[in-house]
Amino acid sequence: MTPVPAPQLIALDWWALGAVIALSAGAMLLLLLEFVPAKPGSSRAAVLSLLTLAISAAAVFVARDARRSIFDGMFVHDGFTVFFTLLFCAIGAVSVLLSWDYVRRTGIHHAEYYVLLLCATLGMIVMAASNDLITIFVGLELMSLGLYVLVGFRRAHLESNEAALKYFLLGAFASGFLLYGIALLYGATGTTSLTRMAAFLSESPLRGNPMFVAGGLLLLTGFAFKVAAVPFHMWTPDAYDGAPTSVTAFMSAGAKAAGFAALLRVGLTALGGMPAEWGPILSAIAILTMTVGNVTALLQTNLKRMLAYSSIAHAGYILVALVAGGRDGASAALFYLAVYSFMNLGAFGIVTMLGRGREERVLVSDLAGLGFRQPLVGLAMTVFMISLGGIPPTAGFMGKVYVFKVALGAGLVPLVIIGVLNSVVSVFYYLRVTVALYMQEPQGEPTEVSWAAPAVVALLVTLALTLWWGIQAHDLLLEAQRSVMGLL
Amino acid sequence: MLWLIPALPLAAVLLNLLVGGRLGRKGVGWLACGAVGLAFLVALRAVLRLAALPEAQRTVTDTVYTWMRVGDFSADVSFLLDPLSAVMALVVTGVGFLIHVYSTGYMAHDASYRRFFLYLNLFMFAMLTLVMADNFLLMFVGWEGVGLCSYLLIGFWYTRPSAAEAGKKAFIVNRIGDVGFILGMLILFAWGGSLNYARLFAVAPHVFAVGSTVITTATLLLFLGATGKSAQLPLYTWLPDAMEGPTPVSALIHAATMVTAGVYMVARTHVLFQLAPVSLQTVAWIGAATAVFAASIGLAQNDIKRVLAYSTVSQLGYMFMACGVGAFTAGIFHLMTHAFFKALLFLGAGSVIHALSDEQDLRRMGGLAPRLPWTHATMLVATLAIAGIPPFAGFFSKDEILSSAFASGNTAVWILGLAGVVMTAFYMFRLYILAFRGQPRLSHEAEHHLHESPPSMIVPLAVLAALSVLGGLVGPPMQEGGHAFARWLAPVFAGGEHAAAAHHAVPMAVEWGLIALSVVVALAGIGLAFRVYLQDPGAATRLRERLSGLHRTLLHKYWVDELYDATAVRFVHGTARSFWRFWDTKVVDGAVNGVGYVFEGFSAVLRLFQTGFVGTYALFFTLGVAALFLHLLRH
Amino acid sequence: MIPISWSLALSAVLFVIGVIGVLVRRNALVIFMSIELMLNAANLAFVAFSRDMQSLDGQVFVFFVMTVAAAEVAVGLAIIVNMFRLRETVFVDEINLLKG
Amino acid sequence: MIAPALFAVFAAIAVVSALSVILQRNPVTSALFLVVTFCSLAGIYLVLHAEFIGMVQVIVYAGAIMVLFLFVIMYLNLGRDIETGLQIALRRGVGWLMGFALLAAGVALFRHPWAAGPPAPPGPPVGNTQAIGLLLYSRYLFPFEVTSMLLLVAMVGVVVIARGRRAPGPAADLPPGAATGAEPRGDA
Repeated sequence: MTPVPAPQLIALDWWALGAVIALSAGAMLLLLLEFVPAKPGSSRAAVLSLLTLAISAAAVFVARDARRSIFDGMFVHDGFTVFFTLLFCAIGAVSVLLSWDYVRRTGIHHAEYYVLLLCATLGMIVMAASNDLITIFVGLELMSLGLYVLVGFRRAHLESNEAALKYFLLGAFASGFLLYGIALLYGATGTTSLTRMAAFLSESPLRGNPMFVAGGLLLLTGFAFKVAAVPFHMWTPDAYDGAPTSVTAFMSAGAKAAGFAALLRVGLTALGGMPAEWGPILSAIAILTMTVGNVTALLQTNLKRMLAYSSIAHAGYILVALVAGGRDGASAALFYLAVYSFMNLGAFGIVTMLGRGREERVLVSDLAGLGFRQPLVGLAMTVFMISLGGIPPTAGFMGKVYVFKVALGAGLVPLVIIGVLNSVVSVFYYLRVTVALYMQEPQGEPTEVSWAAPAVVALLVTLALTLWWGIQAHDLLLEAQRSVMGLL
Repeated sequence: MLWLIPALPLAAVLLNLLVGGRLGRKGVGWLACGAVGLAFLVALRAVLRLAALPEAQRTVTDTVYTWMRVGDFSADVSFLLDPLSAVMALVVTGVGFLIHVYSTGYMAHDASYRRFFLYLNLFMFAMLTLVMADNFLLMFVGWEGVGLCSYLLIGFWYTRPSAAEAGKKAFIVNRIGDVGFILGMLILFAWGGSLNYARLFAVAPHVFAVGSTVITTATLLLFLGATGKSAQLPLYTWLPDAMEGPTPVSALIHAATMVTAGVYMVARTHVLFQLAPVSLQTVAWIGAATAVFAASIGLAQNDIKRVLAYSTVSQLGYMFMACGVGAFTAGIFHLMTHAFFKALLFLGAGSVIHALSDEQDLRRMGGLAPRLPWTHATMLVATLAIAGIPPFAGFFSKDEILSSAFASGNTAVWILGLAGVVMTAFYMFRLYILAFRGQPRLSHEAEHHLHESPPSMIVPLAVLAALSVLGGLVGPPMQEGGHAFARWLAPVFAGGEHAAAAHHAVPMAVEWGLIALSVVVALAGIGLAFRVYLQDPGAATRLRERLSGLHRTLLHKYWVDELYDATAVRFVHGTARSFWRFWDTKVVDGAVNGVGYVFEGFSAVLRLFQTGFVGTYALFFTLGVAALFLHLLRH
Repeated sequence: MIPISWSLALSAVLFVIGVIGVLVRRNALVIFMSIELMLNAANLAFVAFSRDMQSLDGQVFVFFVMTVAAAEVAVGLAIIVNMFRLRETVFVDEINLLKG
Repeated sequence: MIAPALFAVFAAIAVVSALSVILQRNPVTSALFLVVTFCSLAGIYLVLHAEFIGMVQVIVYAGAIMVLFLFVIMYLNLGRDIETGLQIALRRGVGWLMGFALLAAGVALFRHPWAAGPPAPPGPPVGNTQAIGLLLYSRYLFPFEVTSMLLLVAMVGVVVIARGRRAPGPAADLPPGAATGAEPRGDA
């Protein structure tokens, strides 16, 4: 029995763990505060959530240059962690702002909503910040459980419940595969720690060892489910469609980023870049994901479903970066994820604002003529659509340029060509939204917009970032590269 | 200070967005025109400074900032002023300014006045970015930007279903072209390692062997992009439909500037095209074919703007023809003169339409000359210019293209070009006669409201008319060492202009012969038009009946009449119509729609998989896992 | 000493039985039970490896999996109960409002 | 010699009862067979010298989780599943086929030579509860703490989703019937 030393934390570690501590504490505080009745319609929970997320981000930001491996690598604090923690906090904050009014008007204004949102964010951070498969698994489950409940939060609502059931059953099913994959990897390498796995592999590369390869593949399957890659994507449209729209916004950005974060960390740290066997597999998945996502989106009339398929397609573009592999590929993926998160949050954010009171308007045709009646909504939606379609001068364009550039550098010309064709196809359905906004007259009752200050703030922030990163992408790119370089 | 040129219209856009509501109509108009006018002045100053530099150093770049830098790859927002982009910048800002001024009058009564100038300024920004970019990526930004603005402006009167439909068509066709552009760009980057013009062109001769598959593919793909933007076969159909937009838009975007972007791109990348003879041949043939084809369709159109639209397609064909035979200077020269006279034609047509309370059908015009004296005079100048009558601007540039084609040995291309000249002269004078001469065929209401346009519209017409007369004088033929315009562009096309060398290989006498021939051909077209449309068109039929029993010497005349009845009237009209009806509306539209249907079909099939049942989803998940394992087993 | 291949084989068989259960059953509760079966198969593999390598990490992992499974079961059953309340059914092939 | 025999017996029981779980029409029977599977797995854990896990398996899985399952089945008062009809037969066929395909792929894959992890250090088998406890509170402290949040989420989640039919306070959600009508669906 080798004695294991008790973990020793230095002061810096507390800063590094700040996000985790703050989010846990914030979630519990929110629950405890339920004992103190608030005024009806109080924004206490939302404000506290924002505060918690701000503190989390600040703590990690303070320690952004530190490189620490805490609890024997169960929690690592490196550039990668900092990047994703800040991203998740931002996603969480924007989601809180979008939820602020939405949860009230749809009748799900409970403190638990924010508790779950904070916990899911915590799960994402844990997924991105760990060098051990155990912690990654626990983080993933923490995120997933939170999301299952959030998706089904409108519990008297048939669609919401149906979405939760589908997401839950398939999510648990996928977890089974993921877990079996981890078991096989553990069997092949004797450890669940990514760094030790890397050390073991450098001594005895397990090329062709069925246990190792199969384990890796099953692991990939599990993460592919979370990022909604074809053919593990089928839950996505239904879950996104049925969930409360603010939750859809949150999960479409956060869960995908978290899935990719874990995949990247496992790939880069443990497997020393993506293993060679994965190349063709990832390529095939990337091609399928882009194509199926974009083509299926073409005929969608429901905005949420359309954006769901679009989010599948975007996972495909990010997979192209992963196929390219190496640090360049990883930094392209990080860059794209950040860009994607905000433009997608913005697009879903607008959907949260459509309709008054309990009424929700989610059809593309509901946008008819809205561009003139509500110029801000029209302008913002147009920018998000242009960006999602990868048209300059928006962030989405820069994301695609960088991903394709990296892929070309890795000699993946066919993959890039398919990617380009796909992004051209995608413009057609993004454009339909713009056409509806500016070139159609509403049939029947025109859509009202529920204006609320927090949602407008969220909209402006996402809009500004989408434009800013389209014009000045360099800083974010440097940040993404630095994050990948500092991988512990 | 180069960045100021595109930045000025952009600033106007932002100001319009922010405070446009408080400025009122007049303020918005002043803002829009002022920004573009100022941009013109800045561009002029920059070009004068450029001209002061020694010839070899006439390249100024202005890097605003770095967009992204990854290792050896860098994308800069960086502007380039060399003789080529100088010409483009001056044309775009100059003609753009005039059209802005004209629009203040033309759109005066439109409810969406502010939105119109917003789009128009945004277009100027994008177009200037396109022509002044110093790398492909930034050019692509402008390329997409002008496409977006074009789309917005075609659908400007979106309540008309035809306008929305036309916008959609333009968009789809342009996206097909864009695929080519993007893929071409990717290939250039993958092999050439850079998207910066200077760097790429410097390494190109070392990286790409002459005639190699890579460079041929890349240039053909780029050319596909150009055919989309510049409305060449087979991607031209969107342009005639684009006439749904307001007329100043047709003048600015769909005649003078945006549609020439493809020509500019080919000229800009001439270094690459010259490495790919097959691509150059393709460019020449597509250009020549489009020139004739579109002209023939133009013969039978009755909508004044559609005639001009097909004429634009045809003239763009000439520019590509020039590039294809290696005479890039001639192509850019024609681009410039065309910008003057075609903008003038559209603005004149707009003035007519404006005067007739939105009547666009040539059959309901006629006899307008005395009623609209200014419009008539300027239109006549433009018509003479496009027909290629000396000393109007179009003559010089078109003649240079034709003699370059002849000199390059592409006789077939040259003959096609000549055929285009006669048709151009014919249909343009048909338009002129039907609109301005003969008996008025106006509706009562149009007659009642008939008025000459306000000065804000007439002044730009007059300026453009002056340019259409004088613009060609910068490039008279047969100058020792090339004419002034060629000398100006020489630093850009230096070493590449093999046609220029060939040009002088043609003896002086042949040169004169060619000039005479093209003028005679143009005059023949004009004469035919007067004959058919002004002197009673029924004459042909009656003459034939009367002559049937006459002297054998008259048979020859009969034969001529019959010929012209069969060819010029029935045959040409018939062919043009069937071309338009069948090819245009069935084949090309069908193909465009077909692509859409195929994808929608796929989409419908894929949606079937999304059954909504958890069982199905789990099954596909498992199938995915099984497929992955099968893949493993194969290794 | 049990050969590792025995345990692995058993674990694989149990895992596949679980997968089949998910694919063939229409009762959400039974599907869920099948998923539990898959998790247990993975647990068995962990324990077997742990035994084989004389390392406790695998067993600790199983401990975590059990905790996670317990949490998952609670949430999953809540969702299923809620579904039954809303629609009076637990059959997954009777719920497809969301599709296409 | 006794260990392999025990393993074989437990394995046989586990496989048979697992098959019964997915073959039985009555969910209660399925659940009970699942308990049997879990218990035989616990036996196998004991054979593999994982005493702690074996005990936890019985207490947590067989004891807590399955009781929850049974409770829900009883609460919902479910009868036998009706599993007839072409569609269900088809699905069953495809499902079994997929399962066997997966198994066959696994078998084929593992016929290659393979090594399970680093060679075991010599010594007595490890696996006592004390050692696991030490590990949990040292090396695995962080995931252990995160798990506590996981349990918190589960508790909150269950309360949110399954609390009484009566919706709380002014923020009442719509009744089920009205909810479907109120929301226009594009893909109808």
